[in-house]
Amino acid sequence: MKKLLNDPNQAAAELIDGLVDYYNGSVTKAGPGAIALTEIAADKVALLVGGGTGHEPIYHGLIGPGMADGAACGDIFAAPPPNVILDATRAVNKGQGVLFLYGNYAGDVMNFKIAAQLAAAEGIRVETVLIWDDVASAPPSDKESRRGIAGLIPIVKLAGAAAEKATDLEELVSLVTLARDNTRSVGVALSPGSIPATGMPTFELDEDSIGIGMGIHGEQGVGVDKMMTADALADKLVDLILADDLPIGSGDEVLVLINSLGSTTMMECLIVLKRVKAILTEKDIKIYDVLLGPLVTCQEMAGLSISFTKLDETLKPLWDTPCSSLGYTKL
Amino acid sequence: MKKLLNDPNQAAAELIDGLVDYYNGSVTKAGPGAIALTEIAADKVALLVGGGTGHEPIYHGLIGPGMADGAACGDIFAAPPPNVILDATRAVNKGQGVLFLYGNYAGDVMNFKIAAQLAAAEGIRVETVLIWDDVASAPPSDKESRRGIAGLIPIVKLAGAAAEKATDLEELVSLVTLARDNTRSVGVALSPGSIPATGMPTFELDEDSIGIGMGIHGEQGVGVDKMMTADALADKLVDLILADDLPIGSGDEVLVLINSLGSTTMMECLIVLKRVKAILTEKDIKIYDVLLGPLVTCQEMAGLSISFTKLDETLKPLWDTPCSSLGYTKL
Amino acid sequence: MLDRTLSPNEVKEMILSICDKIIASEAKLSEADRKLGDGDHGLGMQRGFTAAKAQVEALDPKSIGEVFSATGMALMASMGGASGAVMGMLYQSGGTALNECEALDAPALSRFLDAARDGVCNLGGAKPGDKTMVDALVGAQEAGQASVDKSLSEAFAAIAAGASDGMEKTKAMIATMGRAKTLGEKSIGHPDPGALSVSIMFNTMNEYVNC
Amino acid sequence: MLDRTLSPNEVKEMILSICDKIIASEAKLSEADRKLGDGDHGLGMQRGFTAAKAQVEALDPKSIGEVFSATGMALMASMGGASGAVMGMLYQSGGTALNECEALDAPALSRFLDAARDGVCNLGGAKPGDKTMVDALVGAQEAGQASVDKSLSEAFAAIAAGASDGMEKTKAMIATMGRAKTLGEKSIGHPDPGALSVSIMFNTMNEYVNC
Ligand SMILES: Nc1ncnc2c1ncn2[C@@H]1O[C@H](COP(=O)(O)OP(=O)(O)O)[C@@H](O)[C@H]1O
Ligand SMILES: Nc1ncnc2c1ncn2[C@@H]1O[C@H](COP(=O)(O)OP(=O)(O)O)[C@@H](O)[C@H]1O
Ligand SMILES: [Mg+2]
Ligand SMILES: [Mg+2]
Ligand SMILES: [Mg+2]
Ligand SMILES: [Mg+2]
Repeated sequence: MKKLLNDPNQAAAELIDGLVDYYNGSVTKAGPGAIALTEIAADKVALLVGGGTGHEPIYHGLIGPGMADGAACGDIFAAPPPNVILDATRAVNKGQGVLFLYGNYAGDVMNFKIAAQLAAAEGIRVETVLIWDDVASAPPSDKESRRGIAGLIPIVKLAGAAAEKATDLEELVSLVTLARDNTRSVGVALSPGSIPATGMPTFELDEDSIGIGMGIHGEQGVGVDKMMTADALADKLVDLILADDLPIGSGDEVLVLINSLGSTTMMECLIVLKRVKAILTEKDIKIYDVLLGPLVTCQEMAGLSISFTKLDETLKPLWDTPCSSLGYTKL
Repeated sequence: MKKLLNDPNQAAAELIDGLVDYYNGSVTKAGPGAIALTEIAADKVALLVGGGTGHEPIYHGLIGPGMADGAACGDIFAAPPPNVILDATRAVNKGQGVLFLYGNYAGDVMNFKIAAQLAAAEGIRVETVLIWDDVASAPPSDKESRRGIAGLIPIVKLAGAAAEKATDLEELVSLVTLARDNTRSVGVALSPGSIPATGMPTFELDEDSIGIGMGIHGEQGVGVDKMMTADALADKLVDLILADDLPIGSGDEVLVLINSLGSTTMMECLIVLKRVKAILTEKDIKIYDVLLGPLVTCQEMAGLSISFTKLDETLKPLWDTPCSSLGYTKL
Repeated sequence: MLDRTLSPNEVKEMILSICDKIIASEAKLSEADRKLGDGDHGLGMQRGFTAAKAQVEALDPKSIGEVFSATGMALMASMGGASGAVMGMLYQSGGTALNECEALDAPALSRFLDAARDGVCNLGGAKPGDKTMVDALVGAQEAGQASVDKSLSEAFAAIAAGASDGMEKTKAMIATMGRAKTLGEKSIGHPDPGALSVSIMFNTMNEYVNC
Repeated sequence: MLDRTLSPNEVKEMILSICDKIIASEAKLSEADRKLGDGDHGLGMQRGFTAAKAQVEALDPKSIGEVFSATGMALMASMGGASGAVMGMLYQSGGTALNECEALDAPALSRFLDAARDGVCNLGGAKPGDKTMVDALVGAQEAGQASVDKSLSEAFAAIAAGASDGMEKTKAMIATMGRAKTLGEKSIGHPDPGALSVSIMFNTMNEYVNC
């Protein structure tokens, strides 16, 4: 496994510096791992995202107008420490409070929880919405223990638009909760990514096996299956989403996201999209917009996930709001 | 090598259908392999791009407002046939003529040349600008035999903006020629991609060797070197570009593109960008904007390329023009 | 055999020996996390205890709590991840309970462990049996409570054994917390990586005291 | 031994035998392109000759040129890539020269090859020695010119040998055209994939006629 690195243990720190260079002035470092928009409107309700690095462009590539105001970055695959989150919270806070929006992983939950306490002690109002879109990780009855995977892309985009228009933190929480509750995902792993510091694969999988419902670090879900065609896989994944508790049916409108976990090509994502479109068309479900590509990655892991966000009259105008960030831009 | 495909020999046809689904109405199929914007202004000078598939998101992911008007797509790694190019030409032509803009490969040149003759026979005015940004593929004295690699991204974006404002085909040709002449790239291969129909790797390279100046299909360039750090590699690649015949020095402004060839992670691209920024800052060269990611790929090939486009007072306003496409969007 | 108390400076030395031991266990801990999680537990612990080492080396401690709290702060600020929060909280909460304490004896050790357990369980909500580091921590904490009347030397031996036991028990458990949760039955047979770390930490304390 | 001419229907049969042969040579041709190019030459040829087979099978040809031209059009429209253009042009230009021809004899075969060479060289600018399919084509074309006074059977044997020779010579050449150009000296030792295809095509013609 050849990787372009300098000191493998400094990969996270170097990539964050490179990310700030990529933002080219629009984003500023507020501390190690803490980055925020250079200019935030004076009375804005702030949106802070964050999580481990190594999954680029999430989360820290999603800062910009109509997207997040800042991000707290941890080491590779590790939630950010509370002090990093606090630095980022201070940088985005404009007195109207800060929404913490991140994926539901034990490490993130605990570190953000400590940071929220520290922020509250400084008089900063903080609310939290957890992203738990992965239907494979727990049954609908136990939603709070589902993990966040690629669905965070549409959710952060909708949250970014909501943060532009929300007049207070409560309104933002309720809009983002709606976006979160209307989003479902499920993924498949074909082959592992590797941990930059050790070069070790993140999990093992036979040459002809695939992991249905695997998480973005290789956490297992529904189970291991035999390799299959793109169409058969699309059928299986769409079934898993549509069988969940969010009713999506005739006449509904959805956003579709086909997310590559890293090395799965745009070609393969497009072939899967073709089938997903055919299935939805057959069920008279309308595709409002499509997102596709390596947006939530696990290094060079192969595999993809499918996410649907059901749009209603509240979410549609949020989706239509222009936004700009390294990971997602909409004219 | 697990790939999500149905019939491997139909990969190109299926991915083009999926691509049209991804465009979700804004782009229409004008024939097998030929796609074009559904709505093109009545008196627009048209911009047509094209080439083999398998390198997504180029070229066919670059259609949209402020970008290309249409694309002619070949099979995987194969230039499109003349009839496909002709279909696409007819679809984009609004009577003001069509600029063919594509990478300088024998197959593309011959097929587009035949298509240009067929179009001329129908009374459609066609001009051509070839993209030849790869400094490793031939000396500056033999520029016409250089190949086109990742530099085509900034060139197509600038061309798209130029096509919005050009009053005739000549003006478009001269603006696009300027963009082409001001762009230089060089790449490095870490490991091969694979040919979808056979699963065979596109080239071979030792576990500790890298190919400096390799093309996007594995065509060799300057030569094989030992694996090195991200910083050492960035130094080497930047030197190769700055040693070329385009003077870039103190006070100049450049676009920087760090392109992943497929499975090279955003993390690695960012670490390389950090070094490139440091080198340019040291030389007092200003970074006007940065592009980064898997924009010109060769399936799951690992490696990256660096491109610089030197901006002058003609090109800057073109760069600043908003644009939207699947592969690149600018607010 | 130590039947006296430990001074703040001895506790500092003891923590430094834990730092070295954990740093040297990186591969083993990451490998354990590769079985159940994302394979980075050793890297996080190495990062944390490298930071803690620097922090603690610079201390001229006046109280026992000061050493533990400084360790916890360093872990908390440098690691991130689930283990950054729980390991940081373990030492921070435990240390706060010994803020005024100038000599570590068996009752103080037990107070440290009680507070550490409360801090970690309040933070992450894990209970014994969930297959987390809490199992090893509770093993130590219960042994500490049972040892309040013993010598400090005996108390350290007991908490080390309790932590090891707790860690061993995680092998047979189905994970119900954290990344391993989705593995279900497949998590059986492997020790929880965080529990392994806790067991290494308390066994290194015991070696410092009893060797 | 054939010392008569070929009818349009016999030329059709001959082309169909080329189609089968090329389709079966996919792996060999792709492998040759993996050495010097992007590894897809066999795939393109397979695609093209599968399309040509369907097209030509449906023909009820009145002239020799009609068969060749239909072949060229099918290749041109279905293949793409460098070989789609040059192979398509070979049959199209050659076929156009025999539009009025109802019986293929040695002089007509030579006219076919002259026109094919001109078409391909005008399109791509390659000269003999550039290590392309032109080397094999020119080998055949020169043998065809030398055989205008021979029987058709002898002429076919000669052009097959000429194509093989031309292909063999490409092994020693340094590529100056197409993808292999940047390989420089490293291109020595491998035959040009397109030349290999041309040699297979003309040898299959010869087998059809002389076996
Ligand atoms: N809620 C929790 N309470 C206590 N410990 C936990 C909890 N969740 C996870 N852990 C511990 O964290 C360990 C994993 O640490 P590490 O691999 O460093 O973090 P991450 O899971 O973020 O990659 C687990 O083995 C477990 O012992
Ligand atoms: N300018 C040219 N003139 C004639 N033949 C050429 C030219 N360029 C390339 N070729 C032929 O095309 C062959 C490669 O075909 P193929 O692999 O199918 O196309 P591509 O290079 O587009 O992948 C080469 O082996 C060579 O014989
Ligand atoms: Mg982790
Ligand atoms: Mg090709
Ligand atoms: Mg872990
Ligand atoms: Mg080829």
